[in-house]
Amino acid sequence: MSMTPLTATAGRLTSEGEPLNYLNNGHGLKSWLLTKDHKRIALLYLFSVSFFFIIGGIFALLIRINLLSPEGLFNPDTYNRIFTAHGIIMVFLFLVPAVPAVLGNFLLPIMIGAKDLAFPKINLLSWYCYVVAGIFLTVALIAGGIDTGWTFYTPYSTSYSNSNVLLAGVGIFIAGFSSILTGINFIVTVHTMRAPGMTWFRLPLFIWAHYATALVIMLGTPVLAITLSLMALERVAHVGIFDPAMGGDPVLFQHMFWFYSHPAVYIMVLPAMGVVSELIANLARKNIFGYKFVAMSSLAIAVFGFLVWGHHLFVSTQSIYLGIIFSFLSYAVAIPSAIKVFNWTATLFKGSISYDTPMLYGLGFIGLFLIGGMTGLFVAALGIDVHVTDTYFVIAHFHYVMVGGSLMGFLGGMHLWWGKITGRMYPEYWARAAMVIQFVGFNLTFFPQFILGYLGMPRRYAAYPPEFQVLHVLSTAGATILGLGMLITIIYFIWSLKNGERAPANPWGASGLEWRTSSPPPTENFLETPVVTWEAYEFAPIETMDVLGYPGDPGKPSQPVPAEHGTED
Amino acid sequence: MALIETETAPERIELHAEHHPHLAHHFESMEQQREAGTLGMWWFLLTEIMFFGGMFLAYTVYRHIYFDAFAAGSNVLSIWWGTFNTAVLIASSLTMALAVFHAQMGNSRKVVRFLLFTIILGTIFLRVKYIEYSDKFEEHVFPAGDFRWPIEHEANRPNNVGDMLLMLIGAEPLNSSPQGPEHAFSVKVTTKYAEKGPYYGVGGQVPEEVQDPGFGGHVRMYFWLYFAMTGFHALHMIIGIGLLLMLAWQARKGKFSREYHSYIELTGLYWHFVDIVWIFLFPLLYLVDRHL
Amino acid sequence: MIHHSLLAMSWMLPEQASSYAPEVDHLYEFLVGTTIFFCVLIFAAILFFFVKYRRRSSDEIPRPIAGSMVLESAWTIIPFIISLFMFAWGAKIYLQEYTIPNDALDIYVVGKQWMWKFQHPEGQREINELHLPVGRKIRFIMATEDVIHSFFIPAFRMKEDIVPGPNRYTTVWAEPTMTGQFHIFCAEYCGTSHSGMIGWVTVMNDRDYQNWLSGGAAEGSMADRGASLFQQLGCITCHRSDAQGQCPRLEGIYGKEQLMSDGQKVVADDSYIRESVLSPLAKIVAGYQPIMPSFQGQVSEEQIQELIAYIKSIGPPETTNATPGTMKGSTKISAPGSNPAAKPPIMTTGGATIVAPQTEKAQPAQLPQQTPGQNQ
Amino acid sequence: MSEHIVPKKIYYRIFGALLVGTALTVIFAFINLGNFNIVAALLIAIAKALLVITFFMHVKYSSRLTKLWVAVGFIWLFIMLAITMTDYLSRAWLVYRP
Repeated sequence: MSMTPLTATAGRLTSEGEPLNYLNNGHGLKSWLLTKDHKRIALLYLFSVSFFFIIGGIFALLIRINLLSPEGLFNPDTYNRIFTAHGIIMVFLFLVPAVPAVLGNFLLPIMIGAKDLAFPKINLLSWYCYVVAGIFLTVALIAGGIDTGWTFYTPYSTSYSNSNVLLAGVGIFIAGFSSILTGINFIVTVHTMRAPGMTWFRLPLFIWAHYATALVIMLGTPVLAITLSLMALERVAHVGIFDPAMGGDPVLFQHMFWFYSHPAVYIMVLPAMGVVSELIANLARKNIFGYKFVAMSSLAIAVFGFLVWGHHLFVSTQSIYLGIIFSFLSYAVAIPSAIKVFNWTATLFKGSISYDTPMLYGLGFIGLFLIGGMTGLFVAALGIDVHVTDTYFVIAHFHYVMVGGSLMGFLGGMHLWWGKITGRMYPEYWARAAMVIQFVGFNLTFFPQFILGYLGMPRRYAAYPPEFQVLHVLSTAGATILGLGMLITIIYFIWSLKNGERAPANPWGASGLEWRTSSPPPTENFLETPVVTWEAYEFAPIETMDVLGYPGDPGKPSQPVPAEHGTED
Repeated sequence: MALIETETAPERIELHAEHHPHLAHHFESMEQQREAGTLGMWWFLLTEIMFFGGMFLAYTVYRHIYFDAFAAGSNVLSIWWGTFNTAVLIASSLTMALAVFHAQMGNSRKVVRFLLFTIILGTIFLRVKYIEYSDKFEEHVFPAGDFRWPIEHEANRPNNVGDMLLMLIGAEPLNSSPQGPEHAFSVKVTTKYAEKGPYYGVGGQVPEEVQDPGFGGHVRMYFWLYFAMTGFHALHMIIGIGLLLMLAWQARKGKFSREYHSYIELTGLYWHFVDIVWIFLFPLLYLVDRHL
Repeated sequence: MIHHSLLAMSWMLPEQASSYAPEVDHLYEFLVGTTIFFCVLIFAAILFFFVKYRRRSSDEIPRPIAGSMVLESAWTIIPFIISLFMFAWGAKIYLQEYTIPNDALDIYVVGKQWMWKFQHPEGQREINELHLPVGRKIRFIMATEDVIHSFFIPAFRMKEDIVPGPNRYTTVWAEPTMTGQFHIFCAEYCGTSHSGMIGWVTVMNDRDYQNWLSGGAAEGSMADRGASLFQQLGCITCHRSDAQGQCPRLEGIYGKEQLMSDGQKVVADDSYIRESVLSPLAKIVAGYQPIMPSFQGQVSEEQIQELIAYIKSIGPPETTNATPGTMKGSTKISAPGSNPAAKPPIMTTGGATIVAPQTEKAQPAQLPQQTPGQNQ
Repeated sequence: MSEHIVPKKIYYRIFGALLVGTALTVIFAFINLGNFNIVAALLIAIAKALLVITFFMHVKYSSRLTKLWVAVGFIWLFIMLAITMTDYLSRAWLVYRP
């Protein structure tokens, strides 16, 4: 079944005489809002996710502005609502969906040689869930905000807060559905829709990472859903499931909440790791060192990630024996991440390293994620965590992982595949400049916070003792630079849509199926079902890779690329 | 479920060659399509396991801490209704399985018949749940309402199959006078546990109003879990019945065939899962510390 | 390298004002050293490759390199061993931080939105101000009146959440090792003025501390106040010292195992007494009726603590008053009990009694009691 | 996973077994086994669930993959219950004894 009948898009031209692709095949709002094409849904996600990223970023800047002065510039209630909004939006509306729902949605089927995800309608529904969730949370914010922090700890959220906890709870509940639906699609698609010859160990590491992510999403998110439902019911009915006044135990809420919310960290960073594998490999024209170890470490992270939630409860009066177990497991989960970092570094050895923006982002990711990961060893150490938990040390740690990790990965991926997605290249010069600015700004923002944290500055403080001011001002300065860098990126991306030069099918001389279809790809990705005869990251001269996306001679079988050197270890 | 159906995107001009009419554009074969559907359904059920799992966790923790309160609450439920409903649900699982069997045989008429049986049994289950719920309201053990412990006035409980059948059609049970054995039983229950603590009524006020929740408060927590777990389960039943109705309709219109009946299989999986949840809920909620 | 990082960091550390603060910092410095080492290692490698192997011609395709089992196992095992070491070290300090010494001076802490309230056994009450003697082990017995708070003194490297609930005291300890003024923070977000829930701990040498104590104990010691409360609330009418009352006699029970009506043994510690005041029916002493009303809402957390101090003080002769030294006495009394749930009496954290196995297990049948103080 | 048709009589047998299981559950509930009441109840429930999964849901005839996922689902549930209960069981060791 290597050959299937051509779809109508094959070789057809639009009225403007351009080859028909997923962007110009069908026009008008309806063709977008009712599309079942994974690529168009990915774009819908791109717009909505970027929108909320900008909102969340504005809230971040407001936080930094407030902390310019020890007394705080806003009144505490406002500040509490600001950092809650920042947390909820960034976690549930940006970090969780960003990489999987945009890049994963767009690339996963193409990379495995499928025409679409297994359940296109469910895919579309997932985007609508996301939108509805976004609306709920936006309403909650406009109607006075939420002041519980994104963790919704009881009994504050159930009995004491006067803010829109219910609205937010419902919103996050629906957002959870959105990611569950995406997760089902990924798992099923990877299992059942790989092109002939695309064996498990020929899958790009991007796919492995997204597969692992989907596992975490599927097994974790429902617990968050039920936890928030119970919290909402508790807030309405006050029957005491989490309320100590009625014999309930607030720590039970923390257990249930973190059972999802710690694995959620891996939902956020695993896909970015997958992206980075692609960045490094393709821009060094080099097969990933120790492919199988990197692939398996993704699964290991997914599994171990579920066994460590209690390290958020070291001082929450949890049994200290359990605390010790959790600390041990937390160190265990650090190892797979270390393996990834070492392998990426080794991949550069004797490579052909391009200095283009995606590679810069890839290296930036390694650097920041390394620091984020190493400081993870600090907070996993019981004795130290007692001192630094709930301080800025933790804030800095997870921003190095989340922003330095997920965001760098997301932006790197956007640059690598921008041409594939939009058919236009971004301006290289500005992109490099923006990357460097962001890198500097980021470190200036968050490195001082490590010091602040160890000095004892607690998180979620609207005002603080004056001796911390210097470091806070530094941090705010960095945030401004970071924001500027982001602004540049957004501007030139939009600019390039019209003015960027047209992207060839394979601008990077990269390997991987997505580079063997035209940019942008036709509606069903390939003119014929590709037959994979090469290993993952097997690089060959571009001429020898024929492209299955052009209107050309569609009957031509994809000729196998000589594979004298496999990448098996 | 209809969402799992995947059809060709409207904005594209179709040119599929000799394909099964129900084969979606992006699949290579019916086989692949069936596989995808089944795997997707199983994964959906996995998320369901974890969803109910959260409530089972809360149940386990508080049953461990407040065992006697949970036992007291459990003893107030009618074991007759519980057992009856379990049997009904198991039977509905059987009819569902048979519906799938006939679908595989391509026997549409029998498919419709067994789907209808399943729907009827499911409806009976919900009817019983409705009766039980209204009893609990009447007895003031609905946790979010005017909760009282121990129960002062108790509702009719069936204590034989005849009673149950009568009550199913809304008639008065024959021998359920307040002096009936069931009443004595219930008195035994409440007195066994009454001295465990003072009762109080909280008309759904905020907990600040409650001084010492005491034993009654913990019984209240049991009933809260009872309503949450059975409520979510009933919700799944309702959704399932909706799906079955849709399938029965489509089957009657002859949509399904020996080659193409995956929705019936998938809905079957879902229905059986809901059955499994109940298989655990029954002993955990109805049978705590029954041996008086 | 580690020593370098030390010098560089000297201004990055808060004062080491408690006995275990230096230990925490040592581990911290070790971790910083390790981090710097690995970061330098990997950054250097990346930069070197980045320059050495830069792309020279647009169409060059380097020769693929298969992985290396040796390297993979090396950078799996070595980091694992290092992290095991970190884990063990961290756990050691953790146990130390939660191992309550027996000869500690009790300070009673109440967190409420948004202030810290302290009581000294000698009777001094403080708000957002805490005076402590240097070189004396301090045990903080903590409760909250509303949401979760977290008692955090950076200079002591000490932090512990205070979780609400009728049946839990959270206990944590520290031994101040230098005099001076240090921050007190609330580290668990607790609402509007979370950032206002801060204060100062003033550590003074013993003489100043004694002067300070003698300064302002107008209303007598906590025990005295507890005694008068014991009268006012009418506890005395049932809990009579001549054992003629309907309720257990409280003399000397503190720290001793009590037999409950369901056969389990419970040590009458602070948490137990507090629970008995707030939800008396949770545990019934063997041979007594569950007739005690709850005092929830009628006594403040401070008053409960005063009552506890009083009950401590009416112990056997050697613990006639609750001055710190005699804590030893009261601890001698209770060797680790035969309570199956009882491990050697070393550590504490909150949430203890809520999980005491089968708290309400079968109790003897009695007539339902109409009890005052319940809202029907 | 090729389609496997289960003979009708198996379905009826399973149905019978499930009813018997239900009856046993109720009977055991009225016998005082102390702490083993819950054990018995759960064991029977698990057996019943296994029957439904294996035959009604055709897992017996499904691919190893399906079997694996079913197992994963229940293992994860067990992880959540077990680890959290560890907390509640071992917190009780920590009561401070003055």
